[in-house]
Amino acid sequence: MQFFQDHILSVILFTPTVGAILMLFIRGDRENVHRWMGNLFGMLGFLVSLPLVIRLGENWNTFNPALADFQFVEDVEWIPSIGARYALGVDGISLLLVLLTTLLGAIAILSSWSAITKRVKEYYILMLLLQTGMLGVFLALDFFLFYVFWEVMLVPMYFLIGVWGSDRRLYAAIKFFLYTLAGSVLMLLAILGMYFTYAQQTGVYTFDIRTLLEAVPGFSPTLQQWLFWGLFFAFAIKVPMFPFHTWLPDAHTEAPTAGSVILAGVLLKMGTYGFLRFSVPMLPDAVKEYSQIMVWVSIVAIIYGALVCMMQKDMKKLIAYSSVSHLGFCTLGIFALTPHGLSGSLLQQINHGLSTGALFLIVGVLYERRHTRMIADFGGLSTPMPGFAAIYLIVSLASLGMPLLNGFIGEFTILRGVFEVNKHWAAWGVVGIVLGAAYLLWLYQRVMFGSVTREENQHLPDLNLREYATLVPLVVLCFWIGIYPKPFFEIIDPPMHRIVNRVNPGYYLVDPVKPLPAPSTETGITSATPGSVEVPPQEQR
Amino acid sequence: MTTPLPYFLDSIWLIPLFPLGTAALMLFFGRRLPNSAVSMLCVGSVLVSFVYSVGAFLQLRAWPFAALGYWPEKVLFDWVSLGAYHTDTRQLAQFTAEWGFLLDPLSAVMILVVTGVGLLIHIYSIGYMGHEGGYYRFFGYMNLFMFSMLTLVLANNLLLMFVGWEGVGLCSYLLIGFYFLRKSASDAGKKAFIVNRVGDAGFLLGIFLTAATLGTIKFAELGPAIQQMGLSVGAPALTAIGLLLFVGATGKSAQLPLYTWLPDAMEGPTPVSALIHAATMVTAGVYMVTRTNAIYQMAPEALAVVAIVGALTAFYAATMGLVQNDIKRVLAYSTISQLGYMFLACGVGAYIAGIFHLMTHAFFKALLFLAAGSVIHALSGEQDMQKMGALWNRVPVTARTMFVAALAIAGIPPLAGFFSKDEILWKTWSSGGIGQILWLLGAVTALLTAFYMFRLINLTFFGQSRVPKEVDHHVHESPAVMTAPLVVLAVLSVVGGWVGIPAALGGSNHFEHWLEPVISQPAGVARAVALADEAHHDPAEYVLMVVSVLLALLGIGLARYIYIRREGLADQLAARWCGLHRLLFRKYYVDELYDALFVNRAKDLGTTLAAFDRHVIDGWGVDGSAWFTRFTSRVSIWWDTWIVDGLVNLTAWVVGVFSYPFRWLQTGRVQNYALVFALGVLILLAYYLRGIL
Amino acid sequence: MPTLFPNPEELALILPQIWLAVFGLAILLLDFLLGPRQKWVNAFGALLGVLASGVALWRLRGVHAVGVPGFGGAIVVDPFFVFFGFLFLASTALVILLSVHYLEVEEEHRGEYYALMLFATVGMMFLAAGTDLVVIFVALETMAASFYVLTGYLRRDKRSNEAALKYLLLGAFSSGLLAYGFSVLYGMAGSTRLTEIGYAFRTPSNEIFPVVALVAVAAGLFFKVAAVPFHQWAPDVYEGAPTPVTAYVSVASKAASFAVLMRLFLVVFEPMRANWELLLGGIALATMTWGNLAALTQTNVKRLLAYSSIAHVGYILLGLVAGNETGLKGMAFYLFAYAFMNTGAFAIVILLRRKGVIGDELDDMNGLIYRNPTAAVLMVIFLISLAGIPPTAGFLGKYFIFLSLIESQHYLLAVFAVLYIVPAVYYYFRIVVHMWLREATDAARPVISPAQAVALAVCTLVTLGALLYAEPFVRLATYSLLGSVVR
Amino acid sequence: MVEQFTFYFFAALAVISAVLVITVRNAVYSAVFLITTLLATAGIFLQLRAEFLFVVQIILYVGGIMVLFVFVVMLVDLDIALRQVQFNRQKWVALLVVLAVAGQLVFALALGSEALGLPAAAPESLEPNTESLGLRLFESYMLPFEIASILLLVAMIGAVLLGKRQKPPRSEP
Amino acid sequence: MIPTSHYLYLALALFTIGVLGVLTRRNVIIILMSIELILNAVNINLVAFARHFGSVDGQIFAIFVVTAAAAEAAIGLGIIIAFFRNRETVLADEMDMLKW
Repeated sequence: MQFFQDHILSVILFTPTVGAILMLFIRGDRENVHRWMGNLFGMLGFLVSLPLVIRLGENWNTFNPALADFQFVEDVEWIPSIGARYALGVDGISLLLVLLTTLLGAIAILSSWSAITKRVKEYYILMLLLQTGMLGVFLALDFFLFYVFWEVMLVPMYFLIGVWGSDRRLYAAIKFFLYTLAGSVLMLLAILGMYFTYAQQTGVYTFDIRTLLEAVPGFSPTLQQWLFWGLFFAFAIKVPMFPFHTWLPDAHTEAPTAGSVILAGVLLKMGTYGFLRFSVPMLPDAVKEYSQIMVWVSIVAIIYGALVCMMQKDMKKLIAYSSVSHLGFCTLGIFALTPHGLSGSLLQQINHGLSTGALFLIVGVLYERRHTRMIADFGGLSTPMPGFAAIYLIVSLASLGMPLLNGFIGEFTILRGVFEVNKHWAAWGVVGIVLGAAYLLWLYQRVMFGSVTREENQHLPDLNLREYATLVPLVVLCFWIGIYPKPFFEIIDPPMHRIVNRVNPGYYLVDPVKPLPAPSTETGITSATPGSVEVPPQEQR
Repeated sequence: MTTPLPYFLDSIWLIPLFPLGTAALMLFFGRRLPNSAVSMLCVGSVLVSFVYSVGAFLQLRAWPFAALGYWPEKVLFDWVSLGAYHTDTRQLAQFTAEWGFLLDPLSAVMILVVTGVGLLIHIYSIGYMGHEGGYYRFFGYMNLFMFSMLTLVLANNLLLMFVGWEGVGLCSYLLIGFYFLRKSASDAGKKAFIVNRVGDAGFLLGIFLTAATLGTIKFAELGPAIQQMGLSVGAPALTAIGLLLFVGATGKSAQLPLYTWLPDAMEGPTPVSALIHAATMVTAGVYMVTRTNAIYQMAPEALAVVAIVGALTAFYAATMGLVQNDIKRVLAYSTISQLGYMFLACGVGAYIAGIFHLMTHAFFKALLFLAAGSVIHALSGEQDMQKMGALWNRVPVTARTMFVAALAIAGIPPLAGFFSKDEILWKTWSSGGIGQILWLLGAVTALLTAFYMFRLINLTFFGQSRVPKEVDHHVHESPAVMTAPLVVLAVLSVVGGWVGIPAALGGSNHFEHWLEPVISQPAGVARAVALADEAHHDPAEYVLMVVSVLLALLGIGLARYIYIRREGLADQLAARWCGLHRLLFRKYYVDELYDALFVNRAKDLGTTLAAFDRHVIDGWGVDGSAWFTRFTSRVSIWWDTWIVDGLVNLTAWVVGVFSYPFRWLQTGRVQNYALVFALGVLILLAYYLRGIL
Repeated sequence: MPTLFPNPEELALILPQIWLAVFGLAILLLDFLLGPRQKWVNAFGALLGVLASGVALWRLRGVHAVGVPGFGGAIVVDPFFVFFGFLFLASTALVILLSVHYLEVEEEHRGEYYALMLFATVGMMFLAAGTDLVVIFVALETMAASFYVLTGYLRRDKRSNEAALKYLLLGAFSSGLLAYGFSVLYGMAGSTRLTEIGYAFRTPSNEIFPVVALVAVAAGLFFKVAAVPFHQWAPDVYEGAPTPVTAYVSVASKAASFAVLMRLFLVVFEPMRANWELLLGGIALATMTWGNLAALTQTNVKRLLAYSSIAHVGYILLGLVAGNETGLKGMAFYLFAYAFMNTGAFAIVILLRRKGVIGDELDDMNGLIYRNPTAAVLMVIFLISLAGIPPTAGFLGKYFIFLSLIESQHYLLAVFAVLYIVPAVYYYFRIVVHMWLREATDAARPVISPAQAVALAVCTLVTLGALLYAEPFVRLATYSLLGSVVR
Repeated sequence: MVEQFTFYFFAALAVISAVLVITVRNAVYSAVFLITTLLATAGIFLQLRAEFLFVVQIILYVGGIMVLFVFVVMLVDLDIALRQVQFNRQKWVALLVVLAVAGQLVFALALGSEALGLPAAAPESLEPNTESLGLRLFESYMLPFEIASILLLVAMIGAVLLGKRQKPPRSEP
Repeated sequence: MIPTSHYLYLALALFTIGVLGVLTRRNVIIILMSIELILNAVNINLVAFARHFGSVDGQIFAIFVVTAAAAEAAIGLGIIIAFFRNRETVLADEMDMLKW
């Protein structure tokens, strides 16, 4: 138990790898064994990540949002001669993303049960390795380690798209790979630049993110700008921000369902995670200087993505472009550089993971039944598939930002933050919301409403238990975040406030006319207990 | 600071929850329930809500507001609590939106109307929807709607109101598209939702601006915050908030220019039209403007816009109502028109009159729709008035109750509509400024209203029967479960106005006194209300009353003359002014205009951008020389075949372009290599000798 | 009074080479005694020789930083030499393991092959140790001559003939140029010892002879490492040579040439750094460009790997351009990593060789994942490493190079260098595509022989281990720099 | 004077025969002219007081290597070779490039030799040098000497291995 | 007394001719001869410098160059014979199986 407490992050990180290695030794033709093993370890990966937030016993320490530091830190030497360490840790920024990754990983694996019929063994092994890669990116506290995971992850994803994708999979896979690689190699240069400059200043060679987070803002402005652009390309391509998004529709469209879920749910978050973790806090001056450009690029992405969505004939492509639009909100929030913008952006990343992940699962459900993703091939599915219709509707609404569902909270918070900086930006963002409603509902309508136009669709089976099992958790989470997002904000807010303090040091000190109430840490009913009224200030009559 | 709340006031949060519970039940398990259980559960839950509303209302009457200075509020928990931010005045504020429910006289009136009318419509639906497929789904949506509407009404802050706001929009979308097998129905649903989203965008920005300006979005704190921030009357920020919120209201309440979705929304089942598109949801805008009157009172320009838009909409929609043949569409335009009245009232500062009209309108318009539904039901789904007529005795209860409703809406005393409409017209007249012009518009609208309502009555119930043969022998009165609500509503249409009989007619205007505490009256803006009070015995009030009654009678008479006495005159008139007729009939071509302006342009833009993506970004930015390719026709043929075949991917081609020159140098001839070698030496030497020379 | 015969201490310095030579001769004799089925004993003997040499070399590991000069300064035994010596021995051993089965398939299994490999290793080791122009020249010729013969070893194979002839003609041509450069060096210093020449360079009597010498010598060495524009032999030779020889040429010969290149540039030409830094940068850039771009459309795996190896040369040269400690460490580490990952990649190509199938076309790779999953997976690891993607040794090698460029402020070169990873991934993954994503066109299932398994295991372990457990490997690279080559 | 005459005679002979080596059509003539060049070079070696090298040049080069050449020239089909075009298609470009390089080198030598500055050592200091050469060879250059033995061994193996008539293959590779 | 530079020019001339031979002659054997010319030129250089410095090192170097030349010639001719047996040609530009 104590071991688990001390090394929980390593356990989380390597549980999937252990599964993958075990599966290596099982013969490839025993497909069901692999399916069970894959699901077992996917689920296990999720379960071992839960103790981060759920107490296991008397002496168990869960994540404490009140602490400013990284938690559950593991830090041992790895390559001492270059100063690289095996350092893991989570804070409010990464915790939710880690949980999202483990959850979506498990769900994605579960969703592949019947969809994957060829090369089952390799599939599950790669899924599990991918899982480790993604978790490593979020957990690493050492730049070297971070970069290793950042790139490691590309390889399994390449194979997932390339082997199990649809018609143009080769093109999509290599495009994905090369595109993201091009960005990340530039990031490598930026990382090396930081590493070297820090060593020049202090004589200490280290990749430690915590150290560099403190040191890099002290570098010369010119260098900071170069570092910003170096990091920018890696993250912007991953997000993807506007001019770098063209890999995304191809990759999402061609990937197998689980691959799309992971791509949309987790991989894209790495870009925004990078901005939040590195670009903004490390290079506050450069970020401030370029925030205008970034904001406009984000706005273009929001609107552009939404407009392009309208014209898509392929469901997956539509959803892929919707990701461009939604991630535009995330970057918009980040580069507004206000607490709300940042918090909302992080929450919206989680939201997007849940709702777009679910949308891809939904397309996967249809694809598995009909082997087509063309919108025109469907229509009127509400009749044969009522359960599916209900879930799909909820997920669509979550994605388009319906209140009570998660998307609304995220978009609202982002726009609130953006509004504070510039009202026009927020107005453009709102335009994106309107368009979002248009394309998602139109899609829903074309697929689900009307009479069944095709004979094949007449008797499509409704969701089975396994498919419910993949979708319902996501739907529940959508509602949870939509109705009671406070626990999430409690985790997200403190690190975001620290970021704002770095970028905009005077932010919380300006004219404190209204004293801020102490942030409440308890959950549940706070400001009013049942049976009491809160007294508003005396109203002037 | 806290006083224990009496039971019903403490339980107001349950009022929306009852319908939500049954809605969830219906949507997830309804398919397995028999229809009777569905009816019991759904109607029952609304009944419980209604009972709780009445209980809360009664206990609210006993609420010692004067002593306490605040209204009962029930906060469940923090919902969106985002921490600090800067307001426009660079002060730090805490953004908090709670799951909090506020019951004050205004919301008390609203929940009574919503649950009351809703209950009646639910009962009616048992009969009306009894034979439709998806019965459970219908009731699930209806109860979801009830939940949303009640949340909207009871919310204690703008954001939670927005939840209800979006929720009703969604339910509206779902219910309009209920007959989802019909493409027109699902199109209409989508249109409603998207047009509403446009409005919602304004609402959302309004919320942001409120928070940014005032540092709070709680209704109860708006007024004090304005004071505290030292904002004066007509402050630009407040005007902006007012306008933005009003954009939201125009969407939801189908005002110019966002009204186009409402007539199309008639694709939904008739009870839906009654509940959502007449009695409750569409009035949300009026409610919201009244709810935030603390802001509007300080923003006279915004208020003026509200008034003007309201008056124009009232008139404009009435003109379109004149020529429609679909019975429900006439009612839809009528609704828009009446909503215009309500906004007109709000716009001149007579919020209470607006809410009053909202209430009475809920009664008689719900009745009109339900009765229309009953007629349609009787005629096996026929909605075209050209194919009705002479039904007066064949559907007696329906016809008589509808007649009452028509009188009410036309403003014939002492029916409900008379009092509320008259109140509005009088307040408009007396508000000064452009008030009298607006009054004129309102008065003409009253004439038109009376005319088209009785056109409807006449075409439907009187004159020659134009009912087709095969339908004719099926005509029957609706069952009691449908007619009973009609009767109840008819009674309400008659007596509903009596709670607000103005002092001028010897009444005590209970309604106004009840609502007065929620209307904020800052010193400078109290003009309209003060004026109204001063003019207590203004003889003009009586003159106007008479004028409006006369106009109503004129309208009724004209309708009778044209459609009963001189059959065929209508067509002659239509032929005489065919341009005007067509313009009206085609609803001023606004739908076409919007399609051309926005919808198609957005689609075009989408196509263009997609093409841009394909060709320019992929082809130019990423894949380098593809740009060149596009301009050389010969190669572009290749290009197309490659794309079409999907065999050769572009990247490979481009890298090939770079790759082949290097490959061609690799001739395989050893002496070529040696020559390149020598060339290398030559270059190396040249590089150095250049430096030495 | 100098003695005509070396004392035992001096002999100990060249004991590794002596063992190799002795075993080489022994194999030549032994070969006569062996029947056609027993030829593997030759390989075993060669391995023993490598082992013996390795042991002898191991005992030299303690040499201090400036090294122990031997034979009147003709050679020096320093950590630099020890490092490269081990590298040569390791790659020789790997290639021997890979050769056994291959030669049996080719029906050319003879002792000369292994003897030549050992002699080539002797040449390479003297090359790394040499501090005298004559030693360097003769050692280079020994190595080269062995490779000419090995390349043409398959006498009946037209491609092998052609490759050998091309290699020889161009190699001799470049040797001529190199010798010309050496003669000018001698003419400058009046001595053949590198240290003396180094002095002459520090106090040049004129500025033109150094330039001529530099150009001639550099061109000769660039030819050996296959840098643009002196690289064109490489693809043809790599394609035509027997695959184990290709692996050997691409790994060992390259490492040896780099060893001498580093020694010459850092000991002799260092004073002229300002003169050649930019030039070397340009050549490195051109090399990366040409190698990467030409590799993009290759259809023959060996040829593709040949072009890719040219690209790798560009990367390694960049370390020399940076010239700082990181850069040199990077070169050493890169060469080390390259030896294992590249040998691994060629090992997979060797696996595919069987009767009637040469197995070096991309299409021969089709569906390898079905036919031999282990091979396909390992190939992916090697290719990833070659491309420089973690978690592999290749990444760490590139890491050092990039870091050194940043440290020495060659930012533009750094950007180009990192971006060239992208096309590299593209062409390496073409192989992956054929292995993983194409349906098998060939039903045969390649079998991994025990010897190949050992070689593959070693390659894999080092390729992965050099990043995952990098510390000892980085130390090794650091150790190599203790030698006299570093300022 | 004699010395200068000797030098220029041998130099001219060497250059002219060298040009003939690469221009004559018949490979046998080429070989003969190469021998002439090598002999002329030997003469220059003698003139440079490198007696041992003079001997090596004649015995090893002319006597050994050139015999090999002639032998091979005879072995490959002579008649066909004679009728073929002797120069490849890049000859003019090659000529241009080579002349350019040569020009650069001449330029470099012209600049460099002036700066070389050292007066030529007296010829007597080198005489007789075979003994000193031998001592030096086994004193300082013993190691390359040993390596050269391996080189020659490799060459021997190689020549035997490659030149040997091959067995007919047992099966198609 | 002949200046050292004259020997260098002579060597350069032979070197140039040798390179030209390598670059232009089609017959592989003649190419190999041209390479011998190049190495011969190097030897002249070395011996000239040896006299220049009054040391025998250059001459010793020259001996090794001759050795290397001999080795290359032997191997080269061996390869040519093997090549000729397979391909029935000794022309350099017909040697283009391996390209691109």
